[in-house]
Formats: sequence, structure tokens, C-alpha cells
Amino acid sequence: MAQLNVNIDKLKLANPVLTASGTFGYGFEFDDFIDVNDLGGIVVKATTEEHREGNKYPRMAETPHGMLNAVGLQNKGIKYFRDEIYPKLRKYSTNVIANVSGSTVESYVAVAREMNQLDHIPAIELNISCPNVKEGGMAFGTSCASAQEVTKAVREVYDKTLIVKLSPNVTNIADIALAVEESGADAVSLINTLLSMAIDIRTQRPVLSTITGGLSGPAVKPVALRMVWQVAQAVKIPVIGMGGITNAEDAIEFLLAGATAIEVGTANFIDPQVTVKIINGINEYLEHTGCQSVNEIIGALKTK
Amino acid sequence: MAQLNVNIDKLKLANPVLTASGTFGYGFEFDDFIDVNDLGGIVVKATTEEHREGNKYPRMAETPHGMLNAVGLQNKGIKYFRDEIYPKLRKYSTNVIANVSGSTVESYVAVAREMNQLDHIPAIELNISCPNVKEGGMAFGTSCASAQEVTKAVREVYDKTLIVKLSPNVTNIADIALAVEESGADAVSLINTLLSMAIDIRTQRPVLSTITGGLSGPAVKPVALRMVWQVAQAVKIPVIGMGGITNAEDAIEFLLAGATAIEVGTANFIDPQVTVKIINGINEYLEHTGCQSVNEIIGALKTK
Amino acid sequence: MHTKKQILDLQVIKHTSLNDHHAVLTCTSEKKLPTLLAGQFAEISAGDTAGTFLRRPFSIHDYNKDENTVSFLIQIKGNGSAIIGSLQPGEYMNVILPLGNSFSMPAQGEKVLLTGGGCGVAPLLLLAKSVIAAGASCDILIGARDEDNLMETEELSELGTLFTTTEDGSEGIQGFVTDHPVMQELKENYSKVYSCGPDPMMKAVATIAEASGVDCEVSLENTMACGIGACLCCVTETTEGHKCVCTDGPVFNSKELKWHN
Amino acid sequence: MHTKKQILDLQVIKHTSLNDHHAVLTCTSEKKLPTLLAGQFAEISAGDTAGTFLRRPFSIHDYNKDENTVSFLIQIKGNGSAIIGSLQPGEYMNVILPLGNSFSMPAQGEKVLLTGGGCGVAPLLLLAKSVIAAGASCDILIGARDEDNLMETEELSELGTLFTTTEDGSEGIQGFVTDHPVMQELKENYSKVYSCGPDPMMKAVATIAEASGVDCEVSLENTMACGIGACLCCVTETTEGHKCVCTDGPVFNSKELKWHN
Ligand SMILES: Cc1cc2nc3c(=O)[nH]c(=O)nc-3n(C[C@H](O)[C@H](O)[C@H](O)COP(=O)(O)OP(=O)(O)OC[C@H]3O[C@@H](n4cnc5c(N)ncnc54)[C@H](O)[C@@H]3O)c2cc1C
Ligand SMILES: Cc1cc2nc3c(=O)[nH]c(=O)nc-3n(C[C@H](O)[C@H](O)[C@H](O)COP(=O)(O)OP(=O)(O)OC[C@H]3O[C@@H](n4cnc5c(N)ncnc54)[C@H](O)[C@@H]3O)c2cc1C
Ligand SMILES: Cc1cc2nc3c(=O)[nH]c(=O)nc-3n(C[C@H](O)[C@H](O)[C@H](O)COP(=O)(O)O)c2cc1C
Ligand SMILES: Cc1cc2nc3c(=O)[nH]c(=O)nc-3n(C[C@H](O)[C@H](O)[C@H](O)COP(=O)(O)O)c2cc1C
Ligand code: FES
Ligand code: FES
Repeated sequence: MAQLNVNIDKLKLANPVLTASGTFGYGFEFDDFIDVNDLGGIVVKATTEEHREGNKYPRMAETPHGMLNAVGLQNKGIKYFRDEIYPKLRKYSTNVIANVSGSTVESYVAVAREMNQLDHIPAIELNISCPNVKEGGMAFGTSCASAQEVTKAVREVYDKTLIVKLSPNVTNIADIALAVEESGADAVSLINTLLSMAIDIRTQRPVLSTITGGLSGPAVKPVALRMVWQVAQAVKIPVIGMGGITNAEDAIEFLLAGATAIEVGTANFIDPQVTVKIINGINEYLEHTGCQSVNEIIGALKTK
Repeated sequence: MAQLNVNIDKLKLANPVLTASGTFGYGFEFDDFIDVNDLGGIVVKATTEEHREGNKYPRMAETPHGMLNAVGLQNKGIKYFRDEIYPKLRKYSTNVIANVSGSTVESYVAVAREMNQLDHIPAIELNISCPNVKEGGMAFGTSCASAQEVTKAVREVYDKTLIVKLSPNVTNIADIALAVEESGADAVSLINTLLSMAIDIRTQRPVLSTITGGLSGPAVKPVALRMVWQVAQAVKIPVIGMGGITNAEDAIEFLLAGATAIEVGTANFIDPQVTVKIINGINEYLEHTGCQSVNEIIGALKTK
Repeated sequence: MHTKKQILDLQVIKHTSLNDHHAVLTCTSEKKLPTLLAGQFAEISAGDTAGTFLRRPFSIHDYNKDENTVSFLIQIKGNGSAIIGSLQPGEYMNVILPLGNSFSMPAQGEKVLLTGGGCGVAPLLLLAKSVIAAGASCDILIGARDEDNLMETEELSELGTLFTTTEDGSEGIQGFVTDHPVMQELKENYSKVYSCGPDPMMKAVATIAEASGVDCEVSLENTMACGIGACLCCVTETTEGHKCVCTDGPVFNSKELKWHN
Repeated sequence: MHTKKQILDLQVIKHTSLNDHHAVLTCTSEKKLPTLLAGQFAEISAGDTAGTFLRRPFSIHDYNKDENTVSFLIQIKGNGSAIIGSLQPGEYMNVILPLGNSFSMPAQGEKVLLTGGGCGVAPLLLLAKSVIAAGASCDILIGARDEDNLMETEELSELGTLFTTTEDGSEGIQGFVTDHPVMQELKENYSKVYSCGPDPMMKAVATIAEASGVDCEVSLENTMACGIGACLCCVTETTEGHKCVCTDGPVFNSKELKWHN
């Protein structure tokens, strides 16, 4: 057994495999299939300041090796999270990371401040990249200035590990990564979904109620990998990579490109046990290539 | 038979199906499979001012429902094109559109000026979006200012239909489209490839010699469709849509989203007869839905 | 009581073609199947082929505990259902089950009406069997485009009186299920109505039931990515806001729903 | 002379498993096959399954004009070759052929040496037959990891003297093909050397041939998207710059190439 543990700032992960927010519920949904504590950690679904009903249905469309979603951050708000969900999350011994979303700087700050009080949440992932909400959301992640503003504001109220989740819908993602690093982020995670669209030619209508939605799954992997590599070259803080990871080979590509950890999203829908298989596959790869520790392959891509 | 003809500025297309530059050679490569004159037109491979050897191999990688390429605009330069290739292209009675590439404003202008002299080339597609060349290329397509600069310069020396091909690797593609419209473009085409990457975990090296390359094929269709829709909402000039179109249904999605014509790229590699099948499929759809003309479905997406 | 969800490779042991676009697949498992309830469904993988990388949801059509078999009634719509629906005896399908809630059971001695449209008959076979096992009884009303699309009539008629409607009148009463006389005297004859089929049909049935003061349970469809409550893609509007069809449903009391138009 | 390229559905009529990861598929076509030359290849569709939406290139292994059959020797490497290589008699594959140039034929009465490594024997069977049909003759030298991976030895030995090498010495001379004594006296015995196999092997053979003043033709592989010269993805470096393996090749005179390291 190779050493799989990695560190993201103060956060210690038993292995580099996390789950992506919005694709793994609160973890409970997967208790029947795996021991969630086997994972490096889980990023639970987005929490906003207020209760949100999310978008109207249809919210999903399948595309070639990808899926579009337009969930729109449906959740019951930070108070409900704190009072009803958080107590249940305490049963997990692995890292439970909250995904914090909002539509104004103040609302991000409000959620982050509450999360800061929750002992059992060692880190938050600041979602400045959700393409499925009208106001705010992705907009914060598409300019350096606004990414900086929200990161700085949250940094002031949040003491633990602050991960900022970046949007791929930008010209230069490395610039945004540098901006949030400067503003106090302890790590960055990427990519969120690619703004996309599908049309039903029979009804001549968009498939999604929101017209556009976010693309995820294997189709986006090549774009995600490129962005992770670019960002890893640019910043000094750890990078968490995601986008289309479906098996251990995919995960290893991201680690080689410079990701310290990875998140698995859409693949959980196809195989609820995929995360555990990925952990085993990474271990096998390390043993096969004679590595003692996963740290030996992180950023080890040979480009010369 | 429904009416399939559409106009792009002064350019009259017998049907809205074109081929995408770099995926259809000079047309000759497909003479064994189809009558190229059945198409609305063909966009031939990129021409630059000077001879270019292109990138080293490997230049190709397959990804889930997508392919990466890193050809790097290999071509023999405008003089060779004018003297050796153009005379052979005269055999086609359909529209032969040249794809003009460069690394400096001057080099784009030089090629456009020569193309302007060639009677049998009724339009050029200005490629300000190639991700596979170090200097220039995509860079022109990723800021409004540079897109505007090169479009204006070419407009001054080019009298016929000027199509500007946009890069999808931007935060706001509609802004770039507006910028080139203002600068005198007669039409825009989109999308070029998405900057991407693939890694061979056995060698721990990038699959492509250039590390990153351009993603095309079905995987990118949802992104392309969203961008075509956004641009069609923003500009008044015609939009030519492409990205992952593989069958008539895909083509119709782009037409509904607002594309006046479409280009077929990667799908030509899988089925060299696909373009003709798409034309037939569009006709069947129109007959089935009781439309007299393809113009009735262009931009007809119902979003209310 | 929570039955643990399982990921299983089921082996098809029987493929019964009902007409040119519907088949019943009877499957068995090496492992003992978990208890399956009427109204529950499975997420079935169609393999990683063109445009079918996500699983597809299908109702439990029948379940035999003693023989350890489960069956699905598959309507061939697109690629996914075509691949699943053409599996032959000996071949395998990967499934996750049991998923979703289930129809509530009538009390002993009650009589209920089961209504189905098209391939909406899928969950009614196990429902009828369960109703009988609960000591209640049922009549069954199914409708379809034409005679050819009235399915599982033999099996269903053994479990209760079977009424049929067809749009073209080729069998039973001509019209929709709601045109059938039994729909006029719900209150008189039934303690509850169950419905599964196209939305407009369920809506029409529910409207009549509600007007007659009879409880109505409907089984909804929705586009699903996960089937286990993780993605929130499959919501429907209810009086308590958005609820997931895959976990809060697929069975809802019609009064809970804010039907979309 | 240009033979028109065709898109055909070939029916597999024979599947011969050579070892656990190589098979020969013999196929026929309803339409008359175009003339196929030694060294040419086909682009074969593996269907639109996971990671195989592009076609895969495979050499013409054998071609029988009278019987209207073509065969391919398939090494199972990844998904695409696994799907194609497991096609059974009666099943179909969609192909584009003939693609690429071909080996040049020796003059009547000449004697040539064919060298192959691993599944590089694929084009050698038709090459040997063509050499004989041209009134010339050949010796054949093939190498592999072990005995089990020396393929088509019976067929080849009927067409010329067959020499073999294996890395583990389980059959023939131990070592690489270039360790075989026939490679020491090329000039004396052969007017030309042909080679197909892994790059390092072809390079070693070509180096010896060039040093001996004997012409050497090699058949290259490369990653291909189209196979018809449209994408420019398959270039190799030559003395005249980048050339496409799919149209300018796959057969090159070794002197034209700037071998990559
Ligand atoms: C809880 C539940 C139980 C179901 N039970 C059955 C059953 O017992 N028998 C049966 O034949 N069908 C059943 N369905 C419907 C079945 O899931 C779809 O017909 C199937 O997923 C279509 O897949 P496809 O690949 O063939 O079609 P696609 O090519 O994916 O789509 C074809 C058409 O079907 C629609 N569609 C796709 N996926 C779904 C979906 N998940 N739900 C609804 N519509 C969809 C698409 O919008 C499209 O118009 C059920 C659906 C749900 C949600
Ligand atoms: C002109 C030509 C003739 C060929 N003739 C034969 C033949 O007769 N018999 C035979 O067994 N094989 C032949 N090959 C190689 C064959 O095309 C590849 O093994 C096959 O495409 C691999 O596909 P896959 O899906 O199984 O593997 P993949 O999963 O795609 O890849 C497995 C490995 O093979 C490599 N590979 C993938 N595609 C190609 C390609 N087009 N060329 C080279 N390497 C590739 C990948 O980089 C990877 O390392 C030939 C290749 C060329 C270019
Ligand atoms: C159904 C769905 C819901 C999602 N919800 C969220 C969310 O609430 N917050 C967030 O930051 N990302 C959300 N995402 C994005 C994922 O976390 C992830 O960034 C993206 O899906 C790419 O990874 P994948 O390709 O592995 O799925 C969601 C994705 C999907 C598919
Ligand atoms: C192999 C290859 C070469 C290409 N070369 C060019 C080019 O020279 N000029 C250009 O403007 N676009 C080029 N493109 C981009 C295509 O024209 C098209 O924009 C893109 O592939 C998206 O369409 P598709 O998904 O249908 O292939 C190339 C694409 C491929 C796959
Ligand atoms: S399908 Fe994912 S929550 Fe219902
Ligand atoms: S494979 Fe496309 S040019 Fe050779």
C-alpha cells in the first residue's frame, strides 16, 4: 500500500479523492454503496444564505459523454443546514467540506461566518462559478476584480481552510487563480461546469427550463485538465482538480498535471462506488510505478 | 423538396451545410465519397502568408466523444495556394471559402489581399482563433481590441464576404462578436476548438507534442450551441455555427439557435459522406414540420 | 424500514416481445434480490455507448421473491431503451435497486382502481399483486392508442376485472381512460385510484378522482441523472416546494402536486 | 492509377484467434472489393462506443480477388481493437478502403527480404504473395517476444524461407530480428528489404540495410483521425518536411525519413 495522504493547507486528507459539490448530496445518499469515511473527504451540496427552490424542471439533459444541469443551488439555507443537516454530518470521520454559494458578497460572507462556527467543517469551498443562477454566482468567478472582492471579504470572517472554486467560462483562468491566491485563498478547485445548451428539435425548445445550463462529465475532461495544468503552473497554493473524472486513469492525469487532490462529480451517478475504485486504482498505479507516495506523481508531468 | 438556400451577406448558398476548415482538406480528399458541389460550400484548410510545417507529431488524441488536434496550421503559404491549389479548386462550382490565418496583423492582411484577387474565392474566413500556434492565432480572438484591429485591417484590403471565426476560449464571446461586427465583418463563424489537454499516464507525458491542443467533436456541441445562441442574440450579421455537428438533428439545433449556416468538422473523419446526409436530413425535417424554407427555422427557438 | 440499495448484475432469463416497441425482460440475480415494492424502480445501465452514459430509470414490473426474479417492461424510445430492451436471455444488465418510494397499500377488504396508459401499465402488475396480497381487491383500467399497445392484458385480467379503452376503438371503449364509464362512479366503487401513464392522462384521472373525493396516487416520470437523491435534477413542484421524483416519489398523492401544464 | 476509395460494410466470415491478443478476421463484401495492394490499409469503425468514435487503421493482411475477401490481423490494444478484434462470423464492420500507398514491387527474378516484428507481420502476407505474383521471390524474417507471438508462420513459410527470432529464445534465434544472421549478408542475397513493426525495430533494420547499400521500405504507424489526407494529424518528418502517413505513406523509403528518437 502506497502512501495516499496529501495536505491542502491545514487540511489533512487520507487520500486525494473528494466528491464534487452537488453530485454527492450530503453523503448520506451513498451510505448504502460505500463507506464514505474511506474517501479523502466530501464536498456537500451548495449552501446559500436563504432557502432556494432552485430552477424549474427540466433540469437535466444528456449530451455526448456529458450532462447538462440547471439545478440552481436548490437548498434550504444556512440556518437549516446548521440546525438540521450539520448534526447528522457529524457522524462522518472524514473531512466534510461545505460548498458556499451566494448572489452578493454579503450573502457569501453570511454563510461563511456561520460555517466558521461549525467544528466539524474544516474547510469551505467558495463557489464563485455556478452558471445556473441569474444573479451573482458565475459572475463573481469571471473577473479578477469580483473574484478578489468576494474572496477577501470571506477571508476576513473565515479562519479555516478556504478553497475557492473557479469557473472555466473565462479567457484566462490562471489570472483568476492568481487573483484569489493574492486575496487569501488557501487553495483553488476547478473546474465548475461549462456554460452550455441543448435543444429539443421536436418541440423547438431548449431542453432545460433555464435555456442554458452547466456541462459536466467525461466530455469536459480535456478542457478541465488543461485548466488545472495552467493554474498549477501559475499559483503556489494547492490545486484541486475536477471535471469528467470517471476512473483512476483520469484521476492520475489530473494529479500529474499538478492537482494535489481531485473531486469526482458526474461519475457518481453512473457508479456510486466509483470513488472507492479510484482510490484503489491510484494505489495500484503507485505500486506499479514504484512510488512510495502519491506526492511523487503530483505535478510530475514530463514536458521536456 | 423544401427550399434550402440561405444567404450569408452577398454569398448565396444552395443549402446551409459547409465544411469546417482543417477537416475537409481542399475538398479533393472527399471527391471519392461525395459530389462536393452538393454542399452549400467548403471552407478549405488554413492558408498563412508563409509556408508552415506545423507542429511536431503526435498531433492527435481521442477523448470521450471528442478529439484533440495540434496540427498548427501546416500549409504551403499563400503563393503556393494561389499558383498550385487555387487553379485546381476552380473545378468546383460550389462556394470555395478560404480560411485565412496569421500571426501578425500584417500577415493576415497579406493573405487577405491575395485572396481578394482570386475570382473563384467569394469569401474568406478569418481565423483569429487557432489555439495551436504559439504567436498570434488565438490571441487575436480573445480580446475585443485585437479582434477589432485585425478585422479592420483585413476589411480595408478585402472587398468580398468577410467571415470572422471566433474563439470559444473567452469569457464573453458575444462581446467579441459585436466588436468584429463593428469592425466590418459580414458574418461570424464559431466555434473554433476549445483549448484542451490529454496525458498519457504510462509515459507521464502529454499526448500531444504541443502539450495543449484544440478539442472538437460531439463533446463540444453543448458549449458551441450555447455560444452560437448568445452570439445570434447579440449581432445583426449572419452567424455560421459549428462544433460537434454529426447529424441532421445537431445541425437543426444550431439553425434553431440562430445560425444561418453550419459547418461540419470532425464528423467528416468518421463518415466522409456525412455532409450530404445532413443536407438530406434537414430537408426531411423541413418537409416533416411543414416548412417551405430553411429560413423558417433559423433562429426559431421558442424560449417562452 | 429502509431497504439497502444494491448495485447488481442481473441476468436476463426471458425476453418477451409485446409488440414492435415494447418488451418484458425477466431477470434473475446470483445474489438474493432485496425486497421490491410496487411503484419502486431501478436505474439500469445501457453500457457506455453513444449518448447513453447515464443510467435509465425503469419501474419494477414484477417481482417474485421465491424465484428471485424481477421483470421490467421496456418501451423502446431512444438509444438507451433500445439497448436495454433488446437484451437477450443469458445477457447481463447492471442495475441499482430498489429506488424510490412505493404505492401505499389499501386496507384489508378495500377495493381500488388501477389506471394505466400506454407503458404506464409497467408498475401496475406488481401493484395489483400487492393489493391482493394485502387482502384488498382491484379493478384495472388501461388505455392505449390501439389494441396492439394494450399490454399485459392477460396477466392483469387474472388479478381483477380488466377494463380497456383505445383511442381508435380497436378494443374496448373508444377514447381515453377517462372516457370509460368506471371513471364516472369512483366514489361508489373504490376507496382509492392509482394512476401511471402520460402526464395529461394522470392529470385527467386525478382531476376526476379529486372531484369525486377519492384519493389518487400517481407515479411520475422525470429526467434523472442519479436516481438516488444526489443530483436534484428530477424535481417536481409540490405544495411543499420542489421534491425529488426519485426519492420523495415516484409515487405522489395527486393533491401534493402542482401539475405543470 | 487511382483506385476509388469506398465505404463498405464488410461481413466477417471467419475469425481465427492466433493467441490471446491477436486474431485474423476474414471478411467479404456484397459489392465487389476494389483492388487492394500490399501495404495499403483500411479505416475500420469500432462503432460509437466509449472512446472509440474515430475509426481505427489496420493494414490489409490478405486479399483474394477471386473470392472477394479481405482479411485483417488485429492486435488487441485498447477499446477499439478489442471491439473490432472480437467480431464474429456473420457480424459486420464498416470500413473505408483502400487507403495509403503500397510497397513497391521488385522486378522479375529479384529476391527480397521481408522483415516483421510482432503484429508488424500484418502486411507481410499479402506482400509476399504480391512479390511472388510479380515474378520475384522472398525470404521472410519475423521476430517476436516469444514463440506465442510469432504469427502466421505456416502461411508465410509457404511463400518463402521463413527465419524467426524471439527475445526469449523460445523459437528460432534468440534476440531481435537484427540479430539474425541473414541481416549480416543483405547485399549478397537481396535486392531490397521491407520492414514493418515497432519503430525501433524498423529503424535498426533500415540502418543495417542502408549501411549495406540495400534499399529499405518501411511501413509506419501514426495516430490518425481521418486516414484520407484531410486532417494532417498523421505527419512524419521526412527530408521534404512533414508528410502524411495516411496518404504519402504508410510505406516510405527509409532514406526519406528523419526518424524521431
Ligand atoms: C421513475 C421512472 C420509471 C419509469 N419506468 C418505465 C418503465 O417501466 N417502462 C418504460 O418503458 N419506461 C419507463 N420510464 C421512462 C424511461 O426511463 C425512458 O423512456 C428512458 O429513460 C428513455 O431512454 P432512451 O435512452 O431510450 O431515450 P432518450 O434517447 O434518452 O430520450 C428519448 C425521449 O425520452 C425522454 N426521456 C429520456 N430520459 C427520460 C427519463 N429519465 N424520464 C422520462 N423521459 C425521459 C427524452 O426527453 C426524449 O424525449 C420511467 C421513467 C421514470 C422516471
Ligand atoms: C497504417 C496503419 C496500419 C496499422 N495496421 C495494423 C494492423 O494491421 N494490425 C494491428 O493490430 N494494428 C495495426 N495498426 C495499429 C492500430 O491502428 C492500433 O493498434 C489501434 O488503432 C489501437 O486502437 P485501440 O482503440 O485498440 O487502442 P487505443 O485505446 O486507442 O490506444 C491504445 C494504444 O495504441 C495507441 N494508438 C491508438 N491509435 C493508434 C493509431 N492510429 N496508430 C498507432 N497507435 C495508436 C495509443 O496511443 C495507445 O497507446 C496500424 C496503424 C496504422 C497507422
Ligand atoms: C447535478 C450537478 C449539480 C451541481 N451542483 C453544484 C453546486 O451546488 N456547487 C458547485 O460548486 N458545483 C456544483 N456542480 C459542479 C460539480 O461540482 C463539478 O464542478 C462539475 O460537475 C465538474 O465535475 P464532473 O465532470 O466530475 O461532474 C454540480 C454539478 C452537477 C452535475
Ligand atoms: C484536425 C483539425 C484541424 C483544424 N484546422 C483548422 C484550421 O486550419 N483553421 C480553422 O479555422 N479551424 C480549424 N479547425 C477547427 C474546425 O474548423 C472547427 O472549428 C472545430 O473542429 C469545431 O467543429 P467540429 O467539432 O465539427 O470539428 C480544425 C479542426 C480539426 C479537428
Ligand atoms: S435523479 Fe438525482 S436527485 Fe433524483
Ligand atoms: S489521418 Fe488525417 S491526414 Fe492522415
